[in-house]
Amino acid sequence: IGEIQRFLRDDGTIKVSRSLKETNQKIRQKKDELSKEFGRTPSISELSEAMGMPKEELVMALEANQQPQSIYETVYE
Amino acid sequence: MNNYMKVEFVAKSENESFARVTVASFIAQLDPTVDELTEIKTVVSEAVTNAIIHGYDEDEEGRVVLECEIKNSEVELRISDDGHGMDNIDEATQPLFTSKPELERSGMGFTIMENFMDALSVTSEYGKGTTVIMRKKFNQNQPTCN
Amino acid sequence: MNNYMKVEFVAKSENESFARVTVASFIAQLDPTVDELTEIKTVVSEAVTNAIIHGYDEDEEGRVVLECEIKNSEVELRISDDGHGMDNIDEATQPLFTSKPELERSGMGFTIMENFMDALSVTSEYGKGTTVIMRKKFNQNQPTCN
Ligand SMILES: Nc1ncnc2c1ncn2[C@@H]1O[C@H](COP(=O)(O)OP(=O)(O)O)[C@@H](O)[C@H]1O
Ligand SMILES: Nc1ncnc2c1ncn2[C@@H]1O[C@H](COP(=O)(O)OP(=O)(O)O)[C@@H](O)[C@H]1O
Ligand SMILES: [Mg+2]
Ligand SMILES: [Mg+2]
Repeated sequence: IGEIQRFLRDDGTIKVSRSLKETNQKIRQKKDELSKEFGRTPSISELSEAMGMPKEELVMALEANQQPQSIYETVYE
Repeated sequence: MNNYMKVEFVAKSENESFARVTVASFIAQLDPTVDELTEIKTVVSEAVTNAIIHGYDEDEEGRVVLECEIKNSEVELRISDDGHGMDNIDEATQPLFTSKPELERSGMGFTIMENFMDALSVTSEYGKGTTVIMRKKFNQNQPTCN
Repeated sequence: MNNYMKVEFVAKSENESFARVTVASFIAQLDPTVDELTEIKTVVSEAVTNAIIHGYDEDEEGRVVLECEIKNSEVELRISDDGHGMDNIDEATQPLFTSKPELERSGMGFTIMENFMDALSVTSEYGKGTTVIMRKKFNQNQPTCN
Protein backbone atom coordinates (compact mmCIF):
# COMPACT_ATOMS: atom_id res chain seq x y z
CA ILE A 1 0.00 0.00 0.00
CA GLY A 2 2.86 2.34 0.81
CA GLU A 3 4.19 1.68 -2.66
CA ILE A 4 0.86 2.52 -4.27
CA GLN A 5 0.56 5.68 -2.22
CA ARG A 6 4.03 6.73 -3.27
CA PHE A 7 3.17 5.97 -6.89
CA LEU A 8 0.01 8.04 -6.67
CA ARG A 9 1.85 10.91 -5.04
CA ASP A 10 4.64 10.84 -7.61
CA ASP A 11 2.09 10.72 -10.35
CA GLY A 12 0.52 13.91 -9.07
CA THR A 13 3.73 15.86 -8.75
CA ILE A 14 5.25 15.00 -12.11
CA LYS A 15 5.18 17.71 -14.72
CA VAL A 16 2.33 17.71 -17.20
CA SER A 17 4.79 17.80 -20.11
CA ARG A 18 6.34 14.50 -19.06
CA SER A 19 3.05 12.82 -18.29
CA LEU A 20 1.60 13.82 -21.67
CA LYS A 21 4.63 12.52 -23.56
CA GLU A 22 4.38 9.15 -21.81
CA THR A 23 0.66 8.94 -22.50
CA ASN A 24 1.29 9.92 -26.11
CA GLN A 25 3.53 6.89 -26.63
CA LYS A 26 0.89 4.54 -25.23
CA ILE A 27 -1.77 6.11 -27.44
CA ARG A 28 0.38 5.63 -30.54
CA GLN A 29 0.85 1.96 -29.76
CA LYS A 30 -2.86 1.51 -29.19
CA LYS A 31 -3.69 3.38 -32.36
CA ASP A 32 -1.46 1.04 -34.40
CA GLU A 33 -3.01 -2.01 -32.74
CA LEU A 34 -6.55 -0.85 -33.46
CA SER A 35 -5.69 0.20 -37.02
CA LYS A 36 -4.48 -3.35 -37.74
CA GLU A 37 -7.52 -4.86 -36.08
CA PHE A 38 -10.09 -2.64 -37.86
CA GLY A 39 -8.27 -2.16 -41.16
CA ARG A 40 -8.73 1.61 -40.77
CA THR A 41 -7.71 4.29 -38.28
CA PRO A 42 -9.74 4.28 -35.09
CA SER A 43 -12.06 7.12 -34.19
CA ILE A 44 -11.40 9.27 -31.15
CA SER A 45 -14.12 7.52 -29.16
CA GLU A 46 -12.85 4.04 -30.06
CA LEU A 47 -9.36 5.03 -29.00
CA SER A 48 -10.52 6.70 -25.80
CA GLU A 49 -12.52 3.61 -24.87
CA ALA A 50 -9.59 1.30 -25.60
CA MET A 51 -7.28 3.49 -23.51
CA GLY A 52 -9.82 3.89 -20.71
CA MET A 53 -9.23 7.62 -20.93
CA PRO A 54 -11.62 10.56 -21.46
CA LYS A 55 -11.65 12.04 -24.99
CA GLU A 56 -10.38 15.39 -23.70
CA GLU A 57 -7.24 13.85 -22.19
CA LEU A 58 -6.67 11.90 -25.36
CA VAL A 59 -6.83 15.06 -27.46
CA MET A 60 -4.30 16.81 -25.24
CA ALA A 61 -1.94 13.84 -25.19
CA LEU A 62 -2.14 13.48 -28.97
CA GLU A 63 -0.63 16.95 -29.24
CA ALA A 64 2.29 16.16 -26.92
CA ASN A 65 4.82 15.00 -29.50
CA GLN A 66 3.91 17.76 -31.93
CA GLN A 67 5.78 20.39 -29.97
CA PRO A 68 8.96 20.37 -32.13
CA GLN A 69 6.75 21.34 -35.07
CA SER A 70 5.89 24.64 -33.47
CA ILE A 71 6.85 27.61 -35.57
CA TYR A 72 9.07 28.85 -32.80
CA GLU A 73 11.44 25.98 -33.33
CA THR A 74 11.05 25.91 -37.10
CA VAL A 75 11.92 29.54 -37.30
CA TYR A 76 14.56 29.95 -34.66
CA GLU A 77 16.43 26.68 -34.54
CA MET B 1 6.02 35.07 -19.68
CA ASN B 2 2.80 36.86 -20.51
CA ASN B 3 -0.04 35.57 -22.59
CA TYR B 4 -3.77 36.04 -23.08
CA MET B 5 -6.69 34.22 -24.61
CA LYS B 6 -10.44 34.58 -24.64
CA VAL B 7 -12.89 31.91 -25.68
CA GLU B 8 -16.63 32.25 -26.17
CA PHE B 9 -18.99 29.31 -26.62
CA VAL B 10 -22.63 28.22 -26.66
CA ALA B 11 -24.20 27.32 -23.28
CA LYS B 12 -24.35 23.57 -23.97
CA SER B 13 -23.20 21.06 -21.40
CA GLU B 14 -21.02 19.39 -24.09
CA ASN B 15 -18.84 22.49 -23.97
CA GLU B 16 -17.81 21.98 -20.37
CA SER B 17 -15.12 19.50 -21.34
CA PHE B 18 -14.13 21.71 -24.28
CA ALA B 19 -13.58 24.60 -21.84
CA ARG B 20 -11.49 22.37 -19.59
CA VAL B 21 -9.13 21.28 -22.37
CA THR B 22 -8.88 24.82 -23.73
CA VAL B 23 -7.73 26.21 -20.40
CA ALA B 24 -5.52 23.19 -19.70
CA SER B 25 -3.69 23.49 -23.00
CA PHE B 26 -3.20 27.23 -22.48
CA ILE B 27 -1.84 26.75 -18.95
CA ALA B 28 0.36 23.86 -20.14
CA GLN B 29 2.82 26.57 -21.24
CA LEU B 30 3.67 27.07 -17.57
CA ASP B 31 4.45 23.35 -17.34
CA PRO B 32 2.49 22.79 -14.14
CA THR B 33 2.34 19.47 -12.31
CA VAL B 34 -0.39 16.97 -13.11
CA ASP B 35 -2.11 17.84 -9.82
CA GLU B 36 -2.04 21.57 -10.49
CA LEU B 37 -3.56 21.05 -13.93
CA THR B 38 -6.26 18.77 -12.52
CA GLU B 39 -7.18 21.46 -10.00
CA ILE B 40 -7.43 24.15 -12.67
CA LYS B 41 -9.60 21.88 -14.83
CA THR B 42 -11.86 21.23 -11.84
CA VAL B 43 -12.44 24.92 -11.11
CA VAL B 44 -13.08 25.61 -14.81
CA SER B 45 -15.70 22.84 -14.79
CA GLU B 46 -17.40 24.25 -11.73
CA ALA B 47 -17.54 27.83 -13.01
CA VAL B 48 -18.55 26.90 -16.57
CA THR B 49 -21.22 24.45 -15.37
CA ASN B 50 -22.64 27.18 -13.15
CA ALA B 51 -22.81 29.60 -16.08
CA ILE B 52 -24.51 27.01 -18.30
CA ILE B 53 -26.93 25.55 -15.73
CA HIS B 54 -27.66 28.40 -13.33
CA GLY B 55 -26.88 31.36 -15.58
CA TYR B 56 -28.65 30.17 -18.71
CA ASP B 57 -30.77 27.13 -17.69
CA GLU B 58 -28.96 25.45 -20.60
CA ASP B 59 -30.58 27.83 -23.10
CA GLU B 60 -28.39 27.49 -26.19
CA GLU B 61 -28.85 31.13 -27.09
CA GLY B 62 -26.63 31.89 -24.10
CA ARG B 63 -22.92 32.53 -24.55
CA VAL B 64 -20.27 31.81 -21.94
CA VAL B 65 -17.06 33.86 -22.08
CA LEU B 66 -13.85 32.55 -20.55
CA GLU B 67 -10.69 34.64 -20.41
CA CYS B 68 -7.31 33.46 -19.26
CA GLU B 69 -4.37 35.71 -18.63
CA ILE B 70 -0.85 34.61 -17.74
CA LYS B 71 1.34 37.23 -16.07
CA ASN B 72 4.70 35.78 -15.17
CA SER B 73 3.75 32.75 -13.12
CA GLU B 74 0.28 33.97 -12.16
CA VAL B 75 -2.87 32.83 -13.92
CA GLU B 76 -6.11 34.80 -13.87
CA LEU B 77 -9.32 33.16 -15.05
CA ARG B 78 -12.49 35.15 -15.72
CA ILE B 79 -15.70 33.27 -16.50
CA SER B 80 -18.78 35.30 -17.31
CA ASP B 81 -22.33 34.94 -18.52
CA ASP B 82 -25.17 37.36 -19.32
CA GLY B 83 -27.68 35.05 -17.71
CA HIS B 84 -30.02 35.17 -14.72
CA GLY B 85 -27.50 36.44 -12.17
CA MET B 86 -28.03 36.17 -8.41
CA ASP B 87 -29.31 38.61 -5.83
CA ASN B 88 -27.53 37.11 -2.84
CA ILE B 89 -23.91 36.23 -3.55
CA ASP B 90 -23.06 35.68 0.13
CA GLU B 91 -25.71 33.02 0.43
CA ALA B 92 -24.86 31.43 -2.92
CA THR B 93 -21.19 31.01 -2.06
CA GLN B 94 -21.89 29.24 1.26
CA PRO B 95 -20.81 25.59 1.30
CA LEU B 96 -23.73 23.27 0.47
CA PHE B 97 -26.02 26.07 -0.72
CA THR B 98 -27.74 25.19 -3.98
CA SER B 99 -30.81 26.66 -5.65
CA LYS B 100 -31.26 23.50 -7.72
CA PRO B 101 -31.42 20.59 -5.24
CA GLU B 102 -33.65 18.74 -7.74
CA LEU B 103 -30.66 18.37 -10.07
CA GLU B 104 -28.65 16.73 -7.30
CA ARG B 105 -26.17 19.57 -7.36
CA SER B 106 -23.84 19.43 -4.40
CA GLY B 107 -23.74 23.12 -3.59
CA MET B 108 -19.95 22.83 -3.34
CA GLY B 109 -18.94 24.61 -6.57
CA PHE B 110 -17.82 27.91 -5.04
CA THR B 111 -16.21 26.11 -2.10
CA ILE B 112 -14.10 24.04 -4.50
CA MET B 113 -13.09 27.15 -6.47
CA GLU B 114 -12.10 28.91 -3.26
CA ASN B 115 -10.04 25.97 -2.08
CA PHE B 116 -8.14 25.21 -5.27
CA MET B 117 -7.36 28.81 -6.18
CA ASP B 118 -5.45 31.57 -4.36
CA ALA B 119 -8.24 34.12 -4.82
CA LEU B 120 -11.89 34.09 -5.88
CA SER B 121 -14.19 37.01 -6.54
CA VAL B 122 -17.81 36.85 -7.67
CA THR B 123 -19.84 39.74 -9.06
CA SER B 124 -23.41 39.31 -10.16
CA GLU B 125 -26.54 41.28 -10.83
CA TYR B 126 -29.97 39.72 -10.80
CA GLY B 127 -31.28 39.57 -14.38
CA LYS B 128 -27.95 40.74 -15.85
CA GLY B 129 -25.34 38.03 -15.38
CA THR B 130 -22.39 36.82 -13.38
CA THR B 131 -18.60 37.09 -13.51
CA VAL B 132 -16.27 34.87 -11.54
CA ILE B 133 -12.59 35.86 -11.29
CA MET B 134 -9.98 33.48 -9.92
CA ARG B 135 -6.23 33.73 -9.52
CA LYS B 136 -3.46 31.27 -8.83
CA LYS B 137 0.33 31.35 -8.78
CA PHE B 138 2.19 28.44 -10.38
CA ASN B 139 5.68 26.99 -9.97
CA GLN B 140 5.96 28.35 -6.46
CA ASN B 141 8.40 25.62 -5.55
CA GLN B 142 11.08 24.42 -7.91
CA PRO B 143 10.31 21.10 -9.61
CA THR B 144 11.49 18.14 -7.51
CA CYS B 145 11.64 15.65 -10.34
CA ASN B 146 11.96 15.75 -14.10
CA MET C 1 -25.66 18.63 -33.93
CA ASN C 2 -24.84 22.33 -33.97
CA ASN C 3 -22.24 24.12 -31.92
CA TYR C 4 -20.12 27.25 -32.02
CA MET C 5 -17.00 28.64 -30.41
CA LYS C 6 -14.73 31.60 -30.95
CA VAL C 7 -11.26 32.00 -29.52
CA GLU C 8 -9.04 35.04 -29.60
CA PHE C 9 -5.37 35.04 -28.66
CA VAL C 10 -2.13 37.01 -28.76
CA ALA C 11 0.00 36.66 -31.92
CA LYS C 12 2.73 34.61 -30.23
CA SER C 13 4.14 31.46 -31.80
CA GLU C 14 3.50 29.56 -28.54
CA ASN C 15 -0.21 29.88 -29.27
CA GLU C 16 -0.07 27.80 -32.41
CA SER C 17 -0.16 24.59 -30.43
CA PHE C 18 -2.88 26.05 -28.18
CA ALA C 19 -5.01 26.78 -31.27
CA ARG C 20 -4.51 23.24 -32.55
CA VAL C 21 -5.68 21.62 -29.31
CA THR C 22 -8.59 24.04 -28.96
CA VAL C 23 -9.96 23.18 -32.39
CA ALA C 24 -9.20 19.46 -31.95
CA SER C 25 -11.09 19.27 -28.67
CA PHE C 26 -14.07 21.12 -30.15
CA ILE C 27 -14.19 18.87 -33.22
CA ALA C 28 -13.82 15.77 -31.04
CA GLN C 29 -17.60 15.99 -30.54
CA LEU C 30 -18.01 14.75 -34.11
CA ASP C 31 -15.92 11.70 -33.28
CA PRO C 32 -13.47 11.99 -36.16
CA THR C 33 -10.70 9.46 -36.76
CA VAL C 34 -7.25 10.22 -35.40
CA ASP C 35 -6.06 10.95 -38.95
CA GLU C 36 -8.92 13.38 -39.63
CA LEU C 37 -8.07 15.16 -36.40
CA THR C 38 -4.42 15.40 -37.43
CA GLU C 39 -5.45 16.95 -40.76
CA ILE C 40 -7.62 19.58 -39.10
CA LYS C 41 -4.79 20.42 -36.71
CA THR C 42 -2.43 20.80 -39.65
CA VAL C 43 -4.66 23.31 -41.43
CA VAL C 44 -5.17 25.21 -38.18
CA SER C 45 -1.37 25.39 -37.80
CA GLU C 46 -0.91 26.70 -41.32
CA ALA C 47 -3.59 29.38 -41.06
CA VAL C 48 -2.65 30.49 -37.54
CA THR C 49 1.07 30.57 -38.35
CA ASN C 50 0.31 32.73 -41.38
CA ALA C 51 -1.69 35.16 -39.25
CA ILE C 52 1.08 35.37 -36.64
CA ILE C 53 4.09 35.52 -38.99
CA HIS C 54 2.79 37.20 -42.13
CA GLY C 55 -0.18 39.10 -40.71
CA TYR C 56 1.52 40.48 -37.62
CA ASP C 57 5.27 39.83 -37.98
CA GLU C 58 4.92 38.27 -34.54
CA ASP C 59 3.97 41.60 -33.01
CA GLU C 60 2.37 40.61 -29.71
CA GLU C 61 -0.07 43.48 -29.89
CA GLY C 62 -1.77 41.53 -32.68
CA ARG C 63 -4.79 39.35 -31.96
CA VAL C 64 -5.73 36.27 -33.95
CA VAL C 65 -9.41 35.26 -33.99
CA LEU C 66 -10.43 31.69 -34.68
CA GLU C 67 -14.07 30.68 -35.02
CA CYS C 68 -15.37 27.16 -35.38
CA GLU C 69 -18.92 26.28 -36.26
CA ILE C 70 -20.38 22.79 -36.39
CA LYS C 71 -23.54 22.38 -38.46
CA ASN C 72 -24.66 18.77 -38.52
CA SER C 73 -21.54 16.99 -39.74
CA GLU C 74 -19.95 20.02 -41.40
CA VAL C 75 -17.22 22.08 -39.79
CA GLU C 76 -16.47 25.67 -40.76
CA LEU C 77 -13.25 27.29 -39.56
CA ARG C 78 -12.65 31.03 -39.84
CA ILE C 79 -9.21 32.40 -38.98
CA SER C 80 -8.71 36.13 -39.13
CA ASP C 81 -6.21 38.83 -38.32
CA ASP C 82 -6.15 42.63 -38.55
CA GLY C 83 -2.59 42.57 -39.78
CA HIS C 84 -0.74 43.55 -42.94
CA GLY C 85 -3.02 41.83 -45.41
CA MET C 86 -2.05 41.02 -49.00
CA ASP C 87 -2.64 42.79 -52.26
CA ASN C 88 -2.39 39.75 -54.52
CA ILE C 89 -4.26 36.74 -53.15
CA ASP C 90 -3.98 34.75 -56.40
CA GLU C 91 -0.22 34.94 -56.30
CA ALA C 92 -0.04 34.25 -52.55
CA THR C 93 -2.10 31.07 -52.81
CA GLN C 94 0.07 29.55 -55.58
CA PRO C 95 2.03 26.49 -54.48
CA LEU C 96 5.56 27.39 -53.41
CA PHE C 97 4.91 31.14 -53.31
CA THR C 98 6.30 32.72 -50.18
CA SER C 99 7.09 36.31 -49.36
CA LYS C 100 9.43 35.23 -46.57
CA PRO C 101 12.00 32.86 -48.16
CA GLU C 102 14.54 34.03 -45.57
CA LEU C 103 12.52 32.22 -42.86
CA GLU C 104 12.68 28.99 -44.81
CA ARG C 105 8.93 28.95 -45.21
CA SER C 106 7.83 26.38 -47.74
CA GLY C 107 5.17 28.41 -49.52
CA MET C 108 2.88 25.39 -49.21
CA GLY C 109 0.50 26.63 -46.48
CA PHE C 110 -2.46 27.47 -48.71
CA THR C 111 -1.89 24.36 -50.83
CA ILE C 112 -2.08 22.18 -47.71
CA MET C 113 -5.27 23.91 -46.55
CA GLU C 114 -6.83 23.41 -49.97
CA ASN C 115 -5.92 19.74 -50.04
CA PHE C 116 -7.03 18.77 -46.55
CA MET C 117 -10.32 20.68 -46.59
CA ASP C 118 -13.37 20.54 -48.88
CA ALA C 119 -13.41 24.29 -49.46
CA LEU C 120 -11.07 27.25 -48.87
CA SER C 121 -11.73 30.94 -49.33
CA VAL C 122 -9.33 33.79 -48.63
CA THR C 123 -10.22 37.44 -48.35
CA SER C 124 -7.64 40.10 -47.60
CA GLU C 125 -7.04 43.78 -47.88
CA TYR C 126 -3.59 45.30 -47.90
CA GLY C 127 -3.04 47.15 -44.62
CA LYS C 128 -6.31 45.85 -43.12
CA GLY C 129 -6.03 42.13 -42.54
CA THR C 130 -6.90 38.66 -43.74
CA THR C 131 -9.67 36.10 -43.23
CA VAL C 132 -9.39 32.46 -44.23
CA ILE C 133 -12.55 30.34 -44.28
CA MET C 134 -12.41 26.57 -44.62
CA ARG C 135 -15.08 23.88 -44.60
CA LYS C 136 -15.05 20.13 -44.25
CA LYS C 137 -17.65 17.39 -43.85
CA PHE C 138 -16.98 14.65 -41.33
CA ASN C 139 -18.26 11.10 -40.91
CA GLN C 140 -19.01 10.85 -44.59
CA ASN C 141 -18.81 7.10 -44.31
CA GLN C 142 -20.66 5.46 -41.46
CA PRO C 143 -18.44 3.51 -39.07
CA THR C 144 -18.19 -0.06 -40.30
CA CYS C 145 -17.99 -1.65 -36.89
CA ASN C 146 -19.12 -0.52 -33.49
N1 LIG D 1 -23.37 31.78 -13.10
C1 LIG D 1 -24.38 31.77 -12.21
N2 LIG D 1 -25.56 32.38 -12.49
C2 LIG D 1 -26.58 32.38 -11.62
N3 LIG D 1 -26.52 31.73 -10.42
C3 LIG D 1 -25.39 31.12 -10.06
C4 LIG D 1 -24.27 31.09 -10.95
N4 LIG D 1 -23.29 30.40 -10.33
C5 LIG D 1 -23.76 30.01 -9.15
N5 LIG D 1 -25.04 30.43 -8.96
C6 LIG D 1 -25.87 30.21 -7.75
O1 LIG D 1 -25.03 29.83 -6.69
C7 LIG D 1 -25.44 28.56 -6.16
C8 LIG D 1 -24.26 27.80 -5.64
O2 LIG D 1 -23.37 27.43 -6.67
P1 LIG D 1 -22.42 26.18 -6.44
O3 LIG D 1 -21.63 26.41 -5.19
O4 LIG D 1 -21.65 25.93 -7.68
O5 LIG D 1 -23.42 24.97 -6.17
P2 LIG D 1 -24.36 24.18 -7.19
O6 LIG D 1 -23.94 24.50 -8.60
O7 LIG D 1 -24.14 22.75 -6.84
O8 LIG D 1 -25.78 24.63 -6.93
C9 LIG D 1 -26.19 27.90 -7.30
O9 LIG D 1 -27.10 26.93 -6.84
C10 LIG D 1 -26.88 29.08 -7.96
O10 LIG D 1 -28.05 29.44 -7.25
N1 LIG E 1 -2.53 36.14 -42.77
C1 LIG E 1 -1.72 36.62 -43.74
N2 LIG E 1 -1.43 37.95 -43.79
C2 LIG E 1 -0.62 38.44 -44.75
N3 LIG E 1 -0.05 37.69 -45.72
C3 LIG E 1 -0.32 36.37 -45.72
C4 LIG E 1 -1.16 35.77 -44.75
N4 LIG E 1 -1.24 34.44 -45.02
C5 LIG E 1 -0.49 34.23 -46.10
N5 LIG E 1 0.08 35.38 -46.55
C6 LIG E 1 0.95 35.53 -47.73
O1 LIG E 1 0.80 34.38 -48.54
C7 LIG E 1 2.06 33.76 -48.75
C8 LIG E 1 1.87 32.26 -48.90
O2 LIG E 1 1.43 31.66 -47.70
P1 LIG E 1 1.73 30.12 -47.46
O3 LIG E 1 1.17 29.34 -48.62
O4 LIG E 1 1.21 29.74 -46.11
O5 LIG E 1 3.31 30.03 -47.52
P2 LIG E 1 4.40 30.50 -46.43
O6 LIG E 1 3.72 30.77 -45.12
O7 LIG E 1 5.34 29.34 -46.34
O8 LIG E 1 5.05 31.75 -46.98
C9 LIG E 1 2.91 34.19 -47.57
O9 LIG E 1 4.30 34.12 -47.85
C10 LIG E 1 2.43 35.61 -47.36
O10 LIG E 1 3.03 36.50 -48.26
MG1 LIG F 1 -22.02 24.56 -9.27
MG1 LIG G 1 2.27 29.59 -44.28
